[in-house]
Amino acid sequence: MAQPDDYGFSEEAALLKYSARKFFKSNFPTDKLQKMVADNPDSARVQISNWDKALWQQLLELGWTLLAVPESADGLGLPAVAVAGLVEEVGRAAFPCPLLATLNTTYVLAACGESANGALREIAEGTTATLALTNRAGSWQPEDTEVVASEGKLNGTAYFVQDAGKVDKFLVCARKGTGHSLYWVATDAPGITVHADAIVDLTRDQAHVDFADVEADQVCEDGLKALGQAFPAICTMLAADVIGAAEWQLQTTAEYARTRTQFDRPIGFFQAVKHPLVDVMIQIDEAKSLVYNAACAIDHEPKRAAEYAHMAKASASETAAFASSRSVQFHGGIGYTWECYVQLYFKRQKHSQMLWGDAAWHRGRLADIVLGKVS
Amino acid sequence: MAQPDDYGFSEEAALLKYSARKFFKSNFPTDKLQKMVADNPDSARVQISNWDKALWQQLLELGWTLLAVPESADGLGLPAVAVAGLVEEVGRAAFPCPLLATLNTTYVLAACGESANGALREIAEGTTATLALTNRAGSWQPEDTEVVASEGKLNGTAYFVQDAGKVDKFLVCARKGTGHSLYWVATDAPGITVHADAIVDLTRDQAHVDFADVEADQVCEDGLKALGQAFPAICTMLAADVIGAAEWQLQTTAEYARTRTQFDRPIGFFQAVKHPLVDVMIQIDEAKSLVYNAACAIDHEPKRAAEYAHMAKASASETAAFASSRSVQFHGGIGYTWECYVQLYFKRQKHSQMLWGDAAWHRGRLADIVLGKVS
Amino acid sequence: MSESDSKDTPEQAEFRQHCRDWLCDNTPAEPSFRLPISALEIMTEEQLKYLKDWQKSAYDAGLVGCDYPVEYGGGGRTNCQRIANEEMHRAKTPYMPNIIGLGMAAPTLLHHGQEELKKHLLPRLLSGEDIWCQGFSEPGSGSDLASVQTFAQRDGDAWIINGHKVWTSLAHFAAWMIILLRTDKTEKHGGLSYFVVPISSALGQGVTVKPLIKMTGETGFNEVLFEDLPVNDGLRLGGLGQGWQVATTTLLHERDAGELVTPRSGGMKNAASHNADTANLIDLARKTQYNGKPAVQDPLLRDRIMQQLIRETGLQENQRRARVPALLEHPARLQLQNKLLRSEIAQETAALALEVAGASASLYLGDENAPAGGQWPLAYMSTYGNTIAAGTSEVQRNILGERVLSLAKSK
Amino acid sequence: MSESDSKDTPEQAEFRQHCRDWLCDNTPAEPSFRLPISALEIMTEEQLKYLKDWQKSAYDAGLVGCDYPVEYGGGGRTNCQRIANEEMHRAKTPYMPNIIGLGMAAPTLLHHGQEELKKHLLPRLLSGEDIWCQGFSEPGSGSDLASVQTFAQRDGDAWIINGHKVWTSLAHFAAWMIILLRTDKTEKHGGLSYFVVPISSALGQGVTVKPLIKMTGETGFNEVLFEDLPVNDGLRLGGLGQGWQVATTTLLHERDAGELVTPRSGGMKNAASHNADTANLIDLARKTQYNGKPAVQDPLLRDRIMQQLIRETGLQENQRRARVPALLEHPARLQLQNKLLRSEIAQETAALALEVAGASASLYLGDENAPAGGQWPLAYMSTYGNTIAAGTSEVQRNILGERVLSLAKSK
Repeated sequence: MAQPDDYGFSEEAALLKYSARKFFKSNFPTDKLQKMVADNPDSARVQISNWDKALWQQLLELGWTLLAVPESADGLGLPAVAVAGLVEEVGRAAFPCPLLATLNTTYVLAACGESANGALREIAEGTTATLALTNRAGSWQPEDTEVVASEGKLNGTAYFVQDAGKVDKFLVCARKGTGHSLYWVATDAPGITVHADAIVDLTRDQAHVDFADVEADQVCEDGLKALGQAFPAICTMLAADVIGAAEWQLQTTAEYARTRTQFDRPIGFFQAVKHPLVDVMIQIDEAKSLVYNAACAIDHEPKRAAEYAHMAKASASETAAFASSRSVQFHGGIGYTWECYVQLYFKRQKHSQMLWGDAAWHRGRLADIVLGKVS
Repeated sequence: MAQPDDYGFSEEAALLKYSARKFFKSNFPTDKLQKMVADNPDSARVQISNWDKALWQQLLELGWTLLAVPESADGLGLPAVAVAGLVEEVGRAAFPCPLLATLNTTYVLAACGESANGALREIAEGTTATLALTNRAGSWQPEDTEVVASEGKLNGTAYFVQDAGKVDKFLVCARKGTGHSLYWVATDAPGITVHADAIVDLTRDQAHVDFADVEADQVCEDGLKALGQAFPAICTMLAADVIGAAEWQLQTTAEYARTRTQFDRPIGFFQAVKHPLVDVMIQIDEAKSLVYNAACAIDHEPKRAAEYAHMAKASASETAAFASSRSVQFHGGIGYTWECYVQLYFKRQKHSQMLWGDAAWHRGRLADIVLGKVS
Repeated sequence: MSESDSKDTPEQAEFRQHCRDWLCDNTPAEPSFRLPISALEIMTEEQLKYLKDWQKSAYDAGLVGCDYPVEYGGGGRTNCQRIANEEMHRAKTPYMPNIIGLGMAAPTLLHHGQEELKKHLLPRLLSGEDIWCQGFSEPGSGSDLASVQTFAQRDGDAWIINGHKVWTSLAHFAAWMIILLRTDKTEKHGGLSYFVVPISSALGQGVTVKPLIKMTGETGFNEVLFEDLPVNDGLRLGGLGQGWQVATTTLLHERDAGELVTPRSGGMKNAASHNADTANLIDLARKTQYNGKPAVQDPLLRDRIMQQLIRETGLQENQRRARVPALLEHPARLQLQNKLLRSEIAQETAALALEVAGASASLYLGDENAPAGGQWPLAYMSTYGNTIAAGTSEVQRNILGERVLSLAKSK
Repeated sequence: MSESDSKDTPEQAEFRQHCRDWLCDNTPAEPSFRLPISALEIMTEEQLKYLKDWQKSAYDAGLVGCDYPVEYGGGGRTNCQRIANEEMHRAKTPYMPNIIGLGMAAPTLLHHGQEELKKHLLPRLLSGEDIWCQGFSEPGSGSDLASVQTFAQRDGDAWIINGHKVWTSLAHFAAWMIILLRTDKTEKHGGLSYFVVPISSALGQGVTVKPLIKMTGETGFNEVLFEDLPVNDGLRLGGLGQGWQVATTTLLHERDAGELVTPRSGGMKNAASHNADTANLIDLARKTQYNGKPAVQDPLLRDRIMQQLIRETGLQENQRRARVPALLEHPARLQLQNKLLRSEIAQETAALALEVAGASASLYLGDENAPAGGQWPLAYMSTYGNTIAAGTSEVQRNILGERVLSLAKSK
């Protein structure tokens, strides 16, 4: 099936995207974020990042977490391009919330078949969730999970669990016999211990989670198949978050370059500032075009979704690194301070850069598809 | 053995270097080079590049080709740092001549032991020579040679033979039984056919050479060992040529940036020109420091010579590419023309960039030394 | 990458079918002689004739000037040129020789020309009977285009032109030139006017064309000297002193952003006989041995080839996204990147191809062992034409920083 | 990389042996508490005391101020500080807390100070009893340092200072500050004068120090406010209106090019508890799994680690080559690159370390699973201090382009 030229990005999708932007602009300006998450610069602080649950409740009521849930499970079944448009705005606001984690979980559940319909319905009703499947070494291949299921119980530890401190449920990938299955379990179920990681990113939280004889519902027998099918969406949505955040970095730095004066000129006069900022813009645009192409492939050309999602996340990872670097450098001394908001996005972006695979990792997977694997 | 802090770069070495620079400045200005090698832009022209044999004869008489010949074979046995200093000046002048080819051959012969003393003495007497050992695929591993020796006769083809049209002798690496040996043979010996390649570089020539039952003198039994021992010098001398040429590119482009005016300013005012030119300078300086470090290691710390030579050539290859690219770009329309001298250096440098291994290839070998090979 | 025909309008769908049918029967056979890498390097009459014949037949079939009004020799269609170009690309047709006419002169004429001029000039331009060239740059006016000095002195109803244009591609074959002239020495931008002037008919009578040679060894561009050439005022486009504004239309088209203003008149953009693109690069990497195995298996080269594929796909997708306003942060932001990115990506791809080729990258046109016939070193050098001409990459970044990010002007 | 002791002079050789012997017995044990990444982030009295004790003992042993005259508390030697630094580096000693005093204030005092001031201030500076800080930058004067506004109003034999300095590392512990002041509002560069002013003794009496927090979460730099602080004219270095020339000495030292002017007074440059260098990077790559195998076996990471090793070795070799005039194209060309390259190479090395660490790069100080205790993300962020402070990388490139390549000034 060919892709529609306009990505299938409908008026409804545009409305969703721009109302989200407006919502954050009114309700969550960056100074609010700074006050919320950067109140204590001591690295020995308590590590669960603060977040605005009341605001999140409003978004839940607006139905954000059920956008991606299939209609068959009482969701809205919106196309991936529409969801990506929304996620871009969440990234632009660097809004701390479990939306991305819940969307990732939703895409995996939706790839599980009927057995996961119950879990999907919970999400449609407002339950939030995150994936627990990464090993201690940070492998993005879920078959490397260190959690084991036997006799219906989970044991082991999942690492790098995103926004674990904000969600209601874990979707756990566990080794079972010679295969891997997926389990659905409440974050406060008996036998679960959530250890918050001390992370750099102030706008998200992360944990490693111990499972000790935890009873959990199996929602999918062939977990790797479902995860593989959902992986393009996971990468694409994170990439959408990155380009939104990068656009904030670009615009904020350009604004500073328009107003900060040195040598009797706004510093944007100097090509040493102007041209790298243009290159940031170019990098963002590349990533953004690739994000919507990948999202559209998820909707219309699933055979090429993996290929395009690798392109999108590779490009977004480069964008995250480059936009962050230049945002601090061009803010000069002030950019190096805790009080300057660019640090918030810098840290979020460095987190996103590596999350679910960095640029080189995705290019390696892409090469296997385009050029064939090397035996 | 530790390296001397000053690289062992003696006053004698400095004298040699600066007299060479002066010699080229007086006798071989760039307009002379242009007239000599760029008289015919048609790519269907005869492919042996023109060169000034009379001038070369003067340099032979000055003893340039016997500088690297060991004293035991009637040469001067100068340290590699002194030779590198001279080669840098040859590169700066982009002087078409078989010096580098002869030096490479000299270093290999000097690593052969007594059996090669006769050949070395020929070089000390003014014979020029080049290495013939590369296969059709351009492998820099001499064990891949396509020339075979059996019953004292050579058969096969050597590719990418440098300055084959200017030299008297070939030093051929040929497979013999299960090993590889080196053979010394006149370029016009019976059975040899030299096919000039149509190459981009106007300042050098290159050929593939057919050997059909060619009788040749074996000068070394274990050819790979000698080639391996000489390889750091081969790479380092080519890197020295590159940094000399790159310095010409830098200074010529900086001069243009000081004088060419646009928007009522010399274009060097604009940081889009100024900063990349500074980056070219930085890249040259890195390569140059690494060249003298590698040359000094050849003289004083042979165990680390390979490691440092890989660094030097990797850095020089990057320098060749970057300095060339910026020299054309910043000369603008005029830089894109045949009449502008930057094209001569651009083409020589692109040739040098790949010759004896490009940057990635050398970094791969370096990694094997520093990090250990990957099994 | 993506098919783009699922959203054709009925008119587009019907037209696409027409193109396919016609191209199936009429795509010309490869010539017996070598074609240059692009129309800008046409050197011989033989090459020119072959390419002019192709343009004429495509024009007659309605594949050129599709979206131009019928009264100017166009097809009178809407948004169909893109369809024709896509189908010609798919059919691997040759490029069109009148690249400057189609790409720059026609949209400028359409936008700014007087009715009579348009009727007179456009049909012969579209059919390729008249080759056009562009007289903007001068020895002292490259990046700083508004500083042109070639002067038009008023003389009754006419102007007398004296001066020196340079880097003038196709001037040696051109019937007409679009030209930026100084009509007032007291003002910089405001002292410029824009004309169309006959070239071939004035050779030796006020116009001299001298070929220049490119670093590749090819010819194709020229110096053009004007000595007391009289030009009628009726050949002026736009008002007196309005030359800079008219030139802006030309430049937008030259820099792949013309659709912001007027439709393109036809012909594929930047068509070349050997594209410095990843498809060709991958082909090279499959055929080349590197470190004793196929280059396409080398992990570092794989990574760098993917970098180029990603950049190239990103640029294609930019062009697609530019048509979806809801996904744009600024109306001109993507179009103004096109020329910069196209030229720089091709330059990097060609540079990488030389590394893939390794020692063989030394081999040039005419060498029997040269990979792809030596086209890669040629392509690599040619890319500098593109990062320099039509506004250097440095100028493009200024424009983007100033027009899109509203940063202070750098000059 | 290279041993550099084979060419020691007899004096150097003997001194080197002295250093080795002394360090063998006197290199202090690691403290029980965490030391910050460099002297610029000293936060607690406990850290300060440990480091001051170390500097004092090294000073007493003759390893600080080696090349400074005996009458100013120095060792009276020639070209021996480098030997001491090399041996301290080899012995893995801590860094010295009075980094700004040793690195910038001392050479400036030595070059420009009056005899009496030098005798009074240098011994306590070298021993670390007096900590020094630098008052150059202001909120409105960063890259454009010559625009400083902090004003000194003449008042008989004294000056009354009012203004606002910023990014002042170590001000919270400093006894003295070197400061650039405006003594004339009518001229830009020519209106500046250079003073040394007492800080700790004037706290609350015209001087206020307010801590700033870095993006890393650390403190260490400050704002310093001056309100009617009287300063005696005898504390001026250099002539009235000659402040810019005096500051040039300080800046050359701050930018690792000071040896062009005056000897360094001691202490290792840029010493840090966790260096963003390839030795540490390789260590990380050996310990980290990447794609299911040790990162050190990944071909792409190997290539990039080698890129950093090559750049780092090149910079070291630049410093060596700078001492061999016959191999220089320009006398200051290498030294003026030092600060730029050191900071940018470290930034790239740290950025690469984060990619090597992958998912674990998210883990910060205090996380039990963080590679190298979370020092890599800290080091990466810290490198921006270095590409921004002491002249941004952009300013450094201007200086190189203008002073070495003689290109037109960009401002």
